[in-house]
Amino acid sequence: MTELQLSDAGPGTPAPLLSIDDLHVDIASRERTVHALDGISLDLAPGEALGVVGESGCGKTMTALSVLGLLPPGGAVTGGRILFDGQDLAAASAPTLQDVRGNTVGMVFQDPLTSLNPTMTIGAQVAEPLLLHREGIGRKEAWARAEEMLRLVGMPQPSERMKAYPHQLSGGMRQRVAIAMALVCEPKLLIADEPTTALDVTTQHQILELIDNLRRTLGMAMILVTHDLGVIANRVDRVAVMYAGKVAEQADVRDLFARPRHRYTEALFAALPERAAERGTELHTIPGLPPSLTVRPTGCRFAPRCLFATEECREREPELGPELAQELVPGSEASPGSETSLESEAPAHELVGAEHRFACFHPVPHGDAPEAQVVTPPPATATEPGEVLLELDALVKEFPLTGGPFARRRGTVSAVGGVSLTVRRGETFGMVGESGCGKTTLGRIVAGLEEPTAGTVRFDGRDLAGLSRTERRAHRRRIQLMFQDSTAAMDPRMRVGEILREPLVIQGVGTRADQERLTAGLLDAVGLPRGAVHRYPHEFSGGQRQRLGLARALTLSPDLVVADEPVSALDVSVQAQILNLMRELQHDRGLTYLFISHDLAVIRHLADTVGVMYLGKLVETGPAEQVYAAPLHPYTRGLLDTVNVPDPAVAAAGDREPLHGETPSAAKPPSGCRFRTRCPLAQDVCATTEPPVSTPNGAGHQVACHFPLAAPRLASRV
Amino acid sequence: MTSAASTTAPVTAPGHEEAAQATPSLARRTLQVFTGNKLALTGVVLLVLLLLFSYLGPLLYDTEQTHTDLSQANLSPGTDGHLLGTTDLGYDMVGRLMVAGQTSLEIGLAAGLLATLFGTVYGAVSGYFGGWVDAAMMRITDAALAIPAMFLLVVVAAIITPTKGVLILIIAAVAWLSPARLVRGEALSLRNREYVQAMRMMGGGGARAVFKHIVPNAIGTVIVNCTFQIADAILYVSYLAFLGLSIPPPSADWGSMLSAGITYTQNGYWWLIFPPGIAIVLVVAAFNFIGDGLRDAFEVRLRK
Amino acid sequence: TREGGRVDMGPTGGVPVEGGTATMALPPNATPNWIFPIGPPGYGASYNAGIQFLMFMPVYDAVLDKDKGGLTTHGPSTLGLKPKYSDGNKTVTVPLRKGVKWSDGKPVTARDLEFWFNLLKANKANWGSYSVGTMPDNVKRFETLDDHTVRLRLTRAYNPDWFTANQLTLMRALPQHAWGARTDGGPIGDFDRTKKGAKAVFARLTQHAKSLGSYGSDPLWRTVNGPWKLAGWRDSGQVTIVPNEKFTGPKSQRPHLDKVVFKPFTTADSEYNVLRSGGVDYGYIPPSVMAQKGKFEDKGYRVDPWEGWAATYIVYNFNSTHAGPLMRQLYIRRAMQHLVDQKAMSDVIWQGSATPTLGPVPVTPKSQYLSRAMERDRYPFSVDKAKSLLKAHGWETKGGTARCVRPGTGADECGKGIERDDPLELTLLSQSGSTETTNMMQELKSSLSKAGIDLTVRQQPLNSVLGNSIPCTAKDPGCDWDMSFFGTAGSWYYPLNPSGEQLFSTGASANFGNFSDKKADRIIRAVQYSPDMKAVHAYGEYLADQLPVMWMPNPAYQVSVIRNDLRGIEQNPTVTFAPQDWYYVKKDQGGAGSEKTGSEKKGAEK
Amino acid sequence: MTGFLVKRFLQALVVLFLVSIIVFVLLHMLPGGPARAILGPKGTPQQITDFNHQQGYDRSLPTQYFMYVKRLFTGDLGDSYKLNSPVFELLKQRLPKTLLLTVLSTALAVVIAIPLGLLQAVRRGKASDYALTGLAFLLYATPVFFLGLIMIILFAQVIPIFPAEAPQGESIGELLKDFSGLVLPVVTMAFGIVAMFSRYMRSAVLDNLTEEYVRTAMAKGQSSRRIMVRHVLRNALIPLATLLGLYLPTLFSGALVVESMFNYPGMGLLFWNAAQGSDFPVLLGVTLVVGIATVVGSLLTDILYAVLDPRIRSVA
Ligand SMILES: Nc1ncnc2c1ncn2[C@@H]1O[C@H](COP(=O)(O)OP(=O)(O)OP(=O)(O)O)[C@@H](O)[C@H]1O
Ligand SMILES: Nc1ncnc2c1ncn2[C@@H]1O[C@H](COP(=O)(O)OP(=O)(O)OP(=O)(O)O)[C@@H](O)[C@H]1O
Ligand SMILES: [Mg+2]
Ligand SMILES: [Mg+2]
Repeated sequence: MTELQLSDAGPGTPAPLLSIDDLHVDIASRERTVHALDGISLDLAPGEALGVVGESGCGKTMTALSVLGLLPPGGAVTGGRILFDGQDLAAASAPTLQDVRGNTVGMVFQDPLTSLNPTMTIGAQVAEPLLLHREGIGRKEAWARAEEMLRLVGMPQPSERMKAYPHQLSGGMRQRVAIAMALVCEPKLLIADEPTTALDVTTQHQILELIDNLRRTLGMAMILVTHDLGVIANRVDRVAVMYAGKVAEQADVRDLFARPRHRYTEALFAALPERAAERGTELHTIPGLPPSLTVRPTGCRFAPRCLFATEECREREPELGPELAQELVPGSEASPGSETSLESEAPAHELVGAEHRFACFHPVPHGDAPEAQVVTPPPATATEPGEVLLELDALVKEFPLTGGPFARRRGTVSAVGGVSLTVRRGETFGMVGESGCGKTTLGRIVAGLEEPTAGTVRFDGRDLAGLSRTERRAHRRRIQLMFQDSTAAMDPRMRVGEILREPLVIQGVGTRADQERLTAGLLDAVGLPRGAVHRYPHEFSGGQRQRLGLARALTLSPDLVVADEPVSALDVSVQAQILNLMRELQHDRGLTYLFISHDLAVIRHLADTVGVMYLGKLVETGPAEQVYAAPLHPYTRGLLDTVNVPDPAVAAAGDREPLHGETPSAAKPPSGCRFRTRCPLAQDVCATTEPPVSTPNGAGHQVACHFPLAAPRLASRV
Repeated sequence: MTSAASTTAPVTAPGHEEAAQATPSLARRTLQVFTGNKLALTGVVLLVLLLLFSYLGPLLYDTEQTHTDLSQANLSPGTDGHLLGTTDLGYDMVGRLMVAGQTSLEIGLAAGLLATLFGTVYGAVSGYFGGWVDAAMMRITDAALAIPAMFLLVVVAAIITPTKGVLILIIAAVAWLSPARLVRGEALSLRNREYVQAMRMMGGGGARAVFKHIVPNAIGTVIVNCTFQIADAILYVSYLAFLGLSIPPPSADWGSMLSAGITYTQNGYWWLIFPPGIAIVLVVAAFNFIGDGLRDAFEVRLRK
Repeated sequence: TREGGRVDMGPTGGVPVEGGTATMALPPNATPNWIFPIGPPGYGASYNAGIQFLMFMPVYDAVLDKDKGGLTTHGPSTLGLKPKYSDGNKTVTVPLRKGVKWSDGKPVTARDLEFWFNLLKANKANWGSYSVGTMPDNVKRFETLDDHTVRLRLTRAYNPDWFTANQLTLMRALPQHAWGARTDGGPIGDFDRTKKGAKAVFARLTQHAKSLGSYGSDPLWRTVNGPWKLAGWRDSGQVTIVPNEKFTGPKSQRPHLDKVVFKPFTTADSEYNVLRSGGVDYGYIPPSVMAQKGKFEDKGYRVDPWEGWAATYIVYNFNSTHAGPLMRQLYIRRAMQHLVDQKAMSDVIWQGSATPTLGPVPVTPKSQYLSRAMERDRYPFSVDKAKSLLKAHGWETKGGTARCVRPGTGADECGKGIERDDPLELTLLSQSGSTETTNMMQELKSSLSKAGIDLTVRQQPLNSVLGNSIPCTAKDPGCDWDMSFFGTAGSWYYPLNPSGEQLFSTGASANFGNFSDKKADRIIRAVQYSPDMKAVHAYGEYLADQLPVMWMPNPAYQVSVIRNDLRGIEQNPTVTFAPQDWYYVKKDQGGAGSEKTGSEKKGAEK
Repeated sequence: MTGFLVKRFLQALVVLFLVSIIVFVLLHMLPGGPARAILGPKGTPQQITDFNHQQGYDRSLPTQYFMYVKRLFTGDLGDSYKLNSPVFELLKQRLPKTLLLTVLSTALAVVIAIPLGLLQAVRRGKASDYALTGLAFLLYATPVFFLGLIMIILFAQVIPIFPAEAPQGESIGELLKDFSGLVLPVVTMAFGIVAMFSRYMRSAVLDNLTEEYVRTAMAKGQSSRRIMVRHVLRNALIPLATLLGLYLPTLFSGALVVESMFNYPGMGLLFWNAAQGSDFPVLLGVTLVVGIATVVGSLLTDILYAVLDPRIRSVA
């Protein structure tokens, strides 16, 4: 019966492999029903890669999951069809679905640790789909094929790894296993839901490369779900931008990045720090939050946050379609006629379904390069850096390494391996590096949460180790830490008022009335209503909580705020709000920031001085422009080359030398230069001698490398 | 006219309403889950009925419960207006069940609460301070746990003259271990929570951490455990009675009624055995039902 | 063979048969644990003595005199014949039954008695039955007249009845020729005749007796002279005996059964369950089940309370820090005794398995020690009498509690040491763990309260009660207890002569409540020393009246339940047993009665 | 591994030391000491003094404790006052019997609890889940002695199919030969455990069902049944297996009641009797052995955990 629908596609286009048609998904729980997907239509040709992007909660995951009928408990398809290879999967029986899953459609999930069975060997897990789907295949053969597959996904020593358990592998390796598992039956379609979000930039890059290659060799189609515009720009043919359970815009990837039409897409791009006109300027933000999907809003779903919204937008819902006649700007190259139908347009496109569709009454006019049109607010002039506020000298932190219960102490983890740096009053010191390189540890030592194993921390000229108990207590006021996860950093059982007052109570500052006055002022400063004091942290959105975190960090009027990945859990739109706020407050209050992030773009946007860490070592520091423009350390350069720039044009350029390999374990850091195992320039001396700090590029720009890069690159793309 | 979002004005977050309604308050959610759980509801109803029976009952159904009347001993149900017959000392069984119910419930509640209170503080302190404090405190609980509760009770029963207060103390002394270990586990993880670190960074001390952050945040676990503790305490009361350690007559508890009734198993005096036995089972089950419902509500894992 | 356990036989009639196995249940916690007939302290329990007597014939023992219907000290089961007193009761001659041999063929002689005496003399501190001034202290000289006669020269004149009943019954004949070595494998000889040698010999025997598990295999215990010999002694205390085929005693003492198993139980409940399923032939039921007597009778069992030679009472602490003055007033003790409804307690709480205690001398079974006057209840239950006694002495009930309104020492005044407004409040330590006792105390509390006496009952385990009820003076810290009860299984089991020298004489070891009465002391001494039987009567009557303790219902040793086809069982009040008298009967018609029983029991034993 | 074992062993020693102190102190709170209990009301003051002197009860508590520990090191647990045998001998006989009882009932309980818990989890929120959960709680709420009583009334009295007394054999073999006698004690004891374990099983399965690897397994195209068996059950059994070690004390508690109800000649009964007779050496001995069993149990639990859970195993 499902075969009838096969003929939907026109004769000229190859039949789509997957065709989602007006899909509605509801998730019902005890209290409410979320209309997670509200009429999604997507087509995917064989071999095509479709990217799905959008803010958190807009339905990306639900789209991916509904294809295989893996919706969470309470979730159900309430309307529409999912045609895959002629079968309607939305209405398929359990055995039919089981036959498709893992066989013709493979799936990769975000978290490679939790998505693998912890008590089964890698081999068993990879071989499992074969045993399920390939009739007559024996255990032996399945294992052989699984091993082959592991080799294919770049697993070193696959035959040994077959017997390993997931926890014995690094995150990147686990994700390779997950991919091998999804691909072992050579599916026609791979669905990847945020496959790299949990990984480092470098690993992310490697995994995406791998998927790209495999896709090409196997001729697979792919749906890549991500919130990361950079990833999308580089890896897919076509993009669907989702907003609040609907597709807002759908287009060829280059087309979309070059000429976004939906105002939402445009705003998303504008909020990227990479797109900020200049370092130090304010970022564009999208006010507010996506709507909750418990009620179906009338009109355009983006209208409440859209600066261009009109009455029409609020009343009528725009259809997803190609260029509407009245909005056409003559002279644009794509120039489809107002009445153009899909068929008539088809010959003009090389790619199937590559036509640009969007659901907006007031689209971005054609031909406008968004950046050019943006009115740039005047840059907030950073206060001139003053005297040295913080000085770290040969700081070392080692953690005892205790394995499981059966292991004895197996040595130490060198989290910070001798870092010296200075931070001047009023500046923003940005610290970047891959996961595990010791950024957080460094921040915690500075904030006094961790005692250094060796080395000194001097603050305002005083050695912190020499402070008496009471002095230390008083000193605490002057450095505050802002956490990455503000949810975790706030006692869920305290009201916001109490949370904000807590520092004051502990330090015994003022009467209760004073304290309340102070917190009210702080709430004003971070742009939250004063009524917030009566609410609990969980009643706020992620961005708002981060504002609260900032407010709390400022309660004691510190000199230095250590901000550890304050925005990395946020969507770009919200990230922009917080970054702007931090900048504004720095300006108003003369704050100094030690800003920790793995996101090079964010650091570049915010920091005056940049430090690059690798495996507990500070490999390079210097003024932000210099470091980005002319990196001296091969690692810095590799990092910059690895980053997924949210611009397909750049991605296509071939002069990048991304980092390869994995970071060695901090428990056994390589001798000499710790980066040598991954360094393209490494020589014998690197293994024996720790590189000295030099300043080949002028004072202020230091590098710890035996062979610093001589030729400065023209410009960083970040 | 075609400019993108202007962001100069401080963003007054318009997402409040949504954020607030997206996560209904914990208390409300608790109530919802709770009322949705049929077993928990059954537990509440049972408990209310038993409470009414024990405390309101004597007002409506007045019987002699201090003076014995051997001439009325061991009457079978229905005789002389004794609904459930009389005990071996001539007390009216229904009236006795009411009086005994008060004692059982009071001992159970008091012991359960005491054990929870002490165990919680003990566990929180142990878990928060960690290191050798934790090691020392936990070895003590390990040792106490390594002696089976019944063994302890048997020995204690050979030493102690029971009164209500003594029973409460004995039971609490056996029962505090489980909340202590539970809360310690919570505290171990809570102390690494960023909000506790944040507090430390502001210069806050141990007492504040334990009482302001650890204990309140372990409260779900504590409350759930407390209901189980109460249930267990009532069970312990019955075991103590079985071991010959029950509060002195003429007061009685269900456990002592049951163990006294067991003497007459062979006589077929079922009315001496089943009513108190079933009362114990019901009240213990009721607390367990409630605890289970609460656990669902607090999403506390079943693990110890 | 487990279910039902129905016996198709009435309690009388039937044809006696030889053979068969009988399993007897021992009371809870009565685990036989000592085989050597000189029991160290803590091992002198009646069940140990009872089993020892089966293998080692007692010299004298409380035996039922079938002719006179009372208890006497010698009979076919004893080695000793009627003792002769001479020299103004300062010498006693013990003639031994002739022709009795040890199982190894050696004759039982006076030397074996001397052996016992020598061991005892040198090791008296390690003998459970020893108390200062009595055996062996009161024997000046032990003389062997011939192989079958010994003579004891006493330190003073004794009441022959008392001496035979309470002292000679302790005497044993031990196989000196087999046990007289100092070390394992060492030579056997007359070592016991020196003090050092006696200690060594005794130590060796005690050492052997300390390994319960080896009793069955230890050759030492194989030399017996009783009707039975040991077939097995498990660690759990289960003892199996079989007839001693070498038995040379009186014919009437030859066993009829093939085997007797004594099975210890830890709780009465578990025993009861086994009994119901037919797992024991001679068991017992908890008093509470007396009401179900009929059920057992229907199943072919007879139910027979085994009355013990005992008195049961609540101890008054006359030195109590707080209630001593009250306790010392006889009128108060009388009032209180009037408030003990012993009859109702016996009938309802004990379901008829207890009998009221009327004085220090057991009322049942009847004996020469009981006078007519002692059979009368001097203080029948009467709330009114109690009330008027108190009223007459200046007590008035206010708010439920009687208070002294007329202090002073006059006849109508409260008495010495009692102040105005002193309340009649008492605390009672009572043993826990028994429903009957708990109920008795509750009943007591209830009836005392009717006369305004406020009793607080504190229940403690037996050991604690015993540990707390120590003789003391009012200044001692441990003397704050007023009353104490430890008589769930009877407070005091008497030796044959129920004299109260250990209980009621001033300063006696078991006089826990410090009762002290000059007249009582005098009378008790008379019982021990004067040859006049009236002394016992005077003692019994005086103490019954004086209420040194509060008399309480005396529970049966156990409520025995016996298969109807198991006969010959006399339940001796001193709670020893004589399985040699037991035999099975089968139905007259020649049914398979006992053969079946025998084989069936054998089957179950395997 | 060895390092861990050494550490755990030292910990265990500390725990055992504390256990012995707790029991020692507790026992010595008994008024008058064991003398009265052993000698009875007829014991004379002289005998009591002698007894106390012989046993060292007239010395200070620390001295007594020191003496006790000193003897322990020579493997001497003392002699029972009441049973006239070395405590060591008694334990040697009784411990295996108690283990037999606990092992049989635990095995029975586990065999019932696993499918039961699984069923409850699968039918979560449905009527059958409520019914089974309710039943489990009712069972849990029933005091073991009440349960045993009901069993006896039902199966030994009303329908007399099983004996009310456990077999009294000397050896395990003898006990097993009289298997029908083991039925009621084992079943009574198992019931309480079933209630507990099925609850844990249910929640372990529910926990695992929410894990992401289940979704992965589904994405591979496995049937729910196969996922249950191959993935969920295995992972859910790990915490359950480790629970066994932790519940040893509870099991011993249950054994104590069951043994005294059915007159089963195990360690619980030994302890029960010893407590009633103030048989200190036995009480101390049994507690120590149970303490050791518990400590060893939790050690085995850790090892078992490592064997079952590769996440821990491989670290070794
Ligand atoms: N298990 C669930 N129960 C109820 N609602 C859910 C559940 N999972 C997701 N939702 C809701 O469904 C909507 C779509 O969620 P979905 O996970 O598809 O978003 P997403 O775009 O993948 O977001 P993210 O980037 O955060 O992963 C959201 O409003 C979310 O709150
Ligand atoms: N408390 C700790 N005990 C043991 N090792 C630790 C501890 N904290 C951090 N480490 C180790 O120290 C190293 C540095 O960790 P750190 O958290 O500082 O890195 P990071 O740069 O912040 O990484 P990420 O980007 O993942 O947050 C890592 O190898 C980490 O495993
Ligand atoms: Mg998602
Ligand atoms: Mg970090």
